[in-house]
Amino acid sequence: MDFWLSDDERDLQEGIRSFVEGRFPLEEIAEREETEAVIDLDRWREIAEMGVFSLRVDGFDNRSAVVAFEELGRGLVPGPIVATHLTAGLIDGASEGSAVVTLLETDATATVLDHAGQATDVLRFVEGGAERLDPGSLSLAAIDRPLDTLTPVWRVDGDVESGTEIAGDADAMRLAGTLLTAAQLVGVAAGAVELATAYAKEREQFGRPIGAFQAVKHLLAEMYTKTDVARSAVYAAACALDGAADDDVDRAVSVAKLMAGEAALFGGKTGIQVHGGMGFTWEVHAQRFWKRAVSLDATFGTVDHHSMRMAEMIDVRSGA
Amino acid sequence: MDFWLSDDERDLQEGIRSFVEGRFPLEEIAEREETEAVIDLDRWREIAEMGVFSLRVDGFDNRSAVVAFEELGRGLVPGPIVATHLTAGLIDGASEGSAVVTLLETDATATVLDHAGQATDVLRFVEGGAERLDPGSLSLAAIDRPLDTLTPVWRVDGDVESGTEIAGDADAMRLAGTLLTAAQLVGVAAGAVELATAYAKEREQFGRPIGAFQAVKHLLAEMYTKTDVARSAVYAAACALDGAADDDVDRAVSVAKLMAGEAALFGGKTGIQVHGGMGFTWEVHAQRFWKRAVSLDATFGTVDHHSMRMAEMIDVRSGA
Amino acid sequence: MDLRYTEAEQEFRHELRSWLQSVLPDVPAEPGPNDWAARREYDTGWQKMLYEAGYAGINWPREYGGRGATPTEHLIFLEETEQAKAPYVGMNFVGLLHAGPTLVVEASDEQKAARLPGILKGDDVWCQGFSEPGAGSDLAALGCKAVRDGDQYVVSGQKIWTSFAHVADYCELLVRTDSDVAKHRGITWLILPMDSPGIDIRPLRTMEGQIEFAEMYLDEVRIPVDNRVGDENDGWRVAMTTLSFERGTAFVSEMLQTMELCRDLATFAERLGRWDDHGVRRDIGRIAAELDALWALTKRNISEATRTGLVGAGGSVFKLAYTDLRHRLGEVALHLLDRASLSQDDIGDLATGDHVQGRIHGLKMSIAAGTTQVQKNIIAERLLGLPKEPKWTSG
Amino acid sequence: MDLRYTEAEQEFRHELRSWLQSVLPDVPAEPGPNDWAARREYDTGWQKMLYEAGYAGINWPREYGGRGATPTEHLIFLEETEQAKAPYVGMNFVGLLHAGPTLVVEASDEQKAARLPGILKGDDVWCQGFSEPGAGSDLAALGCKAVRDGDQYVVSGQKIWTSFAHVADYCELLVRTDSDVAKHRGITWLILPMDSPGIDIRPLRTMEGQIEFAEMYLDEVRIPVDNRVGDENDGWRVAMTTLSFERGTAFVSEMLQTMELCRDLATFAERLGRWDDHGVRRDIGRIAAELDALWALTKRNISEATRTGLVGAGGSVFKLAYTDLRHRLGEVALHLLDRASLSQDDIGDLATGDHVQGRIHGLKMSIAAGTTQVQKNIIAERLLGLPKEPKWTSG
Repeated sequence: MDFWLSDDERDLQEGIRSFVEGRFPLEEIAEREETEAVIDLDRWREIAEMGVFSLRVDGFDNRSAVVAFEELGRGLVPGPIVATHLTAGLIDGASEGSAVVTLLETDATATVLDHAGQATDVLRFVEGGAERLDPGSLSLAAIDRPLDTLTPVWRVDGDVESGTEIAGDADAMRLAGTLLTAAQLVGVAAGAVELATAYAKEREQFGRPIGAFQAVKHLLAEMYTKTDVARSAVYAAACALDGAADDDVDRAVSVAKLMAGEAALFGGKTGIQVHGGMGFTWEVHAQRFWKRAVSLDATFGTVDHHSMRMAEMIDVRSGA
Repeated sequence: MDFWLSDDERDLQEGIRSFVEGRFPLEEIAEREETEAVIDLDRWREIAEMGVFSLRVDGFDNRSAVVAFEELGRGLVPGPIVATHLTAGLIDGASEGSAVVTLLETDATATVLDHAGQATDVLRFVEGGAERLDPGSLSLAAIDRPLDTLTPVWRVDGDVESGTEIAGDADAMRLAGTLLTAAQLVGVAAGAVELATAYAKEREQFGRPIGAFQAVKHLLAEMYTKTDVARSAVYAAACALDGAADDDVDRAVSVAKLMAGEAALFGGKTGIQVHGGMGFTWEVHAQRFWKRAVSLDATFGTVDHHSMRMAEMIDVRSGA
Repeated sequence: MDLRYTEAEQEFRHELRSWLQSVLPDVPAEPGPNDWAARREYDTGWQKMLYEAGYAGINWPREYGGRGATPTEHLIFLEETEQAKAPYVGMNFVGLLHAGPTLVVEASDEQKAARLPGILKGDDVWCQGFSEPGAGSDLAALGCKAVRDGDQYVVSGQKIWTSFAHVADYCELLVRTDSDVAKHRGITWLILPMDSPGIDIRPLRTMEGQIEFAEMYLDEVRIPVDNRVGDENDGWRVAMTTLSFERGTAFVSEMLQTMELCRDLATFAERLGRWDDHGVRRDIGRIAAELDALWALTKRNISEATRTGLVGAGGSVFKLAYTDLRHRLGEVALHLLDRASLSQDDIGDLATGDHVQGRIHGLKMSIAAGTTQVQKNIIAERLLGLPKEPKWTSG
Repeated sequence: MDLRYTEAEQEFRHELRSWLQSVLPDVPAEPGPNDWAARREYDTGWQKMLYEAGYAGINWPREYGGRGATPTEHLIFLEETEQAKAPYVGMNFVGLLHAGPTLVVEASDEQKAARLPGILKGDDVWCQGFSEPGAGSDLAALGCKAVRDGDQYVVSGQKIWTSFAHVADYCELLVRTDSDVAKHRGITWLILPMDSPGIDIRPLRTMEGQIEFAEMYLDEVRIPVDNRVGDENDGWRVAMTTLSFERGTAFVSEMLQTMELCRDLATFAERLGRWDDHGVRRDIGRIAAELDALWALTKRNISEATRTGLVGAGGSVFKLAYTDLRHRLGEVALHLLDRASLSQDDIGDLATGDHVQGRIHGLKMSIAAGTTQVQKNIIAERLLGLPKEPKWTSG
């Protein structure tokens, strides 16, 4: 057993991290909020050139993928990266970044589709498989005020007609999608801790950095802890999916998504709190981490959804 | 509206408080843990002489009663005070303190009866009424290790036969019993805060009183806050029961019990935490507050039970 | 203890209720959140109506034109206006509840005569210039500098969180007049006319994307010494006197809205088929219970204020518990909303947007008007007598 | 990253499993909790069996008689012994996992030769004399005083939390040898033979009513200078070296038991007819998930230790998360138990007592071995680089 990043995994992590920091500075991402198109299509192609969309098609395993997606989450890189990645090699242009593939999910409340405005293709999981829909075939109503301006959303009205069946193992796609979304969430949580920690070291009140106050220190320690526990779960689930662990795959993936969602939601809100008044201003990025956490938590199943799934997987011993 | 203690209520509070402090010092209460009989029957009669059992029979209202029972809870006075009080005037000797009346409750797990060893009478609520049982009529199995040594318990096996019907309004008794248990719980919460606060001021670590550390201060502030909110709910429910408020009585009483249970459970556990290692020793009283909180929370309905009741009372508007 | 209203209180309620029923049909439709001129018109129009009916400055002393109502009557006023869906205090907030009360206690007779009627009549809108980018929780660290030049102060510096600054007539301004003494000691309280030259106001967007606050930059703004309230360097004490005006009613409207939001959420759960989920029931039932308890606490704080004139740290107890509850309510809501939580607008025919915005509101509540951390310090130090923070001596 | 065990690790597991199957039938029944002589017999008996089979001091270097196992093999050892329901380390804990490792690194050759074999063979039981009533979280404030008198130290003072003191042979004792220097600088580490005159041991009851710890009073106890490990006044560093021996396995047995307790609770809920309650399901499901995640974190910490030799502050991360989880598990359990929560013994035919005792255990876990508050400080300061506590300068 060696549950530590290999040198290759470490290299990949550093490569993606410097790509994200160089090409997706938070200031630039935030500027796109004011535009119709939060995805910069040139940059989208650069993501493809980095091999992110085709990563697993190119032979990398899920462990490499979670390491990469964590970095994308950490940098709040916008766009339906997971759905596009899942369909690489299955939908034209997904690997190359000429397609923007978004995921259609329906729950008890409604069908809310993100990134519909820039999507070229829509992925939907159906009973026993997955299919590709044309965005033009959907009855879309734009939402003026999305929660996360970097995750613009549309309401889908009426019945959705069947699309074209996508080859490939839909269950495996769904598991990988859940896992990679969890990896993004761990990145969001980690980004929130880093931002709040830097602020706590620099911001002074009552003659000292606020990070010298135990109350602030302890909030940051809790954020860090939840993030690191969730990261462990995500890495473990990646091992399970790669066959590099004996654990049950379904269970490991639910654990990962649940823990990562919780860590990101907690980290997002606590990061705002640590920033004090500045935390709820538009100009400070703290709120963007929380908003992304909410958006990604509601993708591939919320914390509550996966808690129920976990319970179903507990081996309740018949009464002896 | 004047939701503040009247002079009479204040006098009663002070009277009971000095009685409890004078006659039930915590050290002496703790010594009785080592004996078979946690209730000192002489002191039990003194409680009667103070008028606690006959308080409402003597014409005092529920507001006076909650003020008194809060003080009894604060001092961890042992024994089934509420059940004895409820049956004053209905069961012989209850008013005078020559009877010890305990309450029989059954839940999904089992029937666990406290104070059976010293009880002279058992009160049970049944469909549409209340009845008196003879302790001798029950099949009792002693429990060696109760959670709260000052609340010794017995398991009741087999079916319980019917007892003698008790006159009086069983619903009103049950409501009053729930309210007065809530009042005791507020007292338990308040006692836990006081003990932990005193310790935090006196105990030094790292060259300062531990109460100077923000982490400790904030724990105590949370304890105090939950206690004060719960106290407000208990007083409001007493007003409702006395007809001195427009609020729904059932709802107000559930709110009181729920909030008081939560405050005492939180205060009990947090008080232990504030005491550090000493908190889980037998000799320090911190743990006794938590144990009493657990015992009283499981009497007249737990926090969970009353949360469900509250939900049932929410006016869920029919879908418009 | 008695939670029943006296006959006089009931009469006050009935009179107010009838008046509200009679006038509310004449109140125009509420303008959109970003149309500031229209909002000023709307808010001050409502204030004029209140003034004419004798409800303006409900908690102000009669001698200054207020109604001199008791804290309980103030509570009734807030309950009834909320229930009738009357307009909120809106941008009259600072004048009526903060600057005005300070003037009542601390200003000279001339200042009172000049400024108080405008507030009551809805002629003048006030804003607050207290916080600064470097002085938030630690307000006394403020650095906006005022230098005396004859019968004027020349003020330069930056203020933040100045709501309604671009439509306000006056600003209650805290400035530093002495940097050589302990920070609380060198502060002065000034009335700043907002048409003074040298003021630059920049809108400050909040996380909802709304412009609710502003930053105010002052560049050698000249303020007559006559506009000083209280003595030079005594402004900290002057600013703190407003606290003695707070009678426990600060969060009443907000609480009533939260109760409504909680009932809405139960209804919402029911319509989603989630009301049979016992976990959802317990979560919502428990929040509903806590709201009832906080309502009781509010009445206790108001009764305390009636008796003693002050709420004391009971306000911090309320704020702490209420804030925590708003966080939990928001989290329960967002979990129920699932994908609808991605939108601040309603999705479908249910008011999902209210719950998403409510969640954001909760995030702000634990920061605005004294962070959760500050409230806990107040409770620990003032109510429990725990030692104050040690002074900072570097590492 | 690879969670699969190597062939060598699997082989180790199989060998161990066969050995456990072969010997466990010979292990006598576990004595009651308060029969200390019998418990010593039981614990040391098991240690002797381990020693003879080559499993004693599993993580100790081979040159000192240990097995020199990797952290992963140590993990496997703990998993297998737990799964086979083999005895725990019991009162060999201090010798095997604390005092022994310290001696390995810091003691003289003579001291090692004299003391290490007794620990491995189960001949000697050790206890720990570190904490004092006035020195808990702030251990370095300890005041138990040692005065040099020729070739002896004369020690007087009081120690607390000294588990197994009344049946131990030796005690790893921290004493103050210099009161005039910064508190960490004047501490010395001594081997105290427990049969020395002047030792008074008083049992310390815990909140369960059990006697698990003791207080130890030392009255002019004479300890040869030869029993000193490390230099005089260098004892703080010596005591801290044990941390470098911790390879992330400290809570493995405990975690496995908690997983069992969580499954038990689900079963319990099912038998009570409460498993259809979605709230209960989510609560338990979430705790089960967090246990899986903590199990993964444990493996990460162990892998880090394998690579670097140290766990670092990752141990604090684990402790904090695990403690919080134990609190929540305990609270879910007690709510389900309802009236059965009034008893530490089982009520009826379900093991309700385990859950009540488990709840109490959670209360201790957030205090013992570094309180939650101390862990958060460690994480904030060491992992996030936040400033240390300011020094205390009175009010």
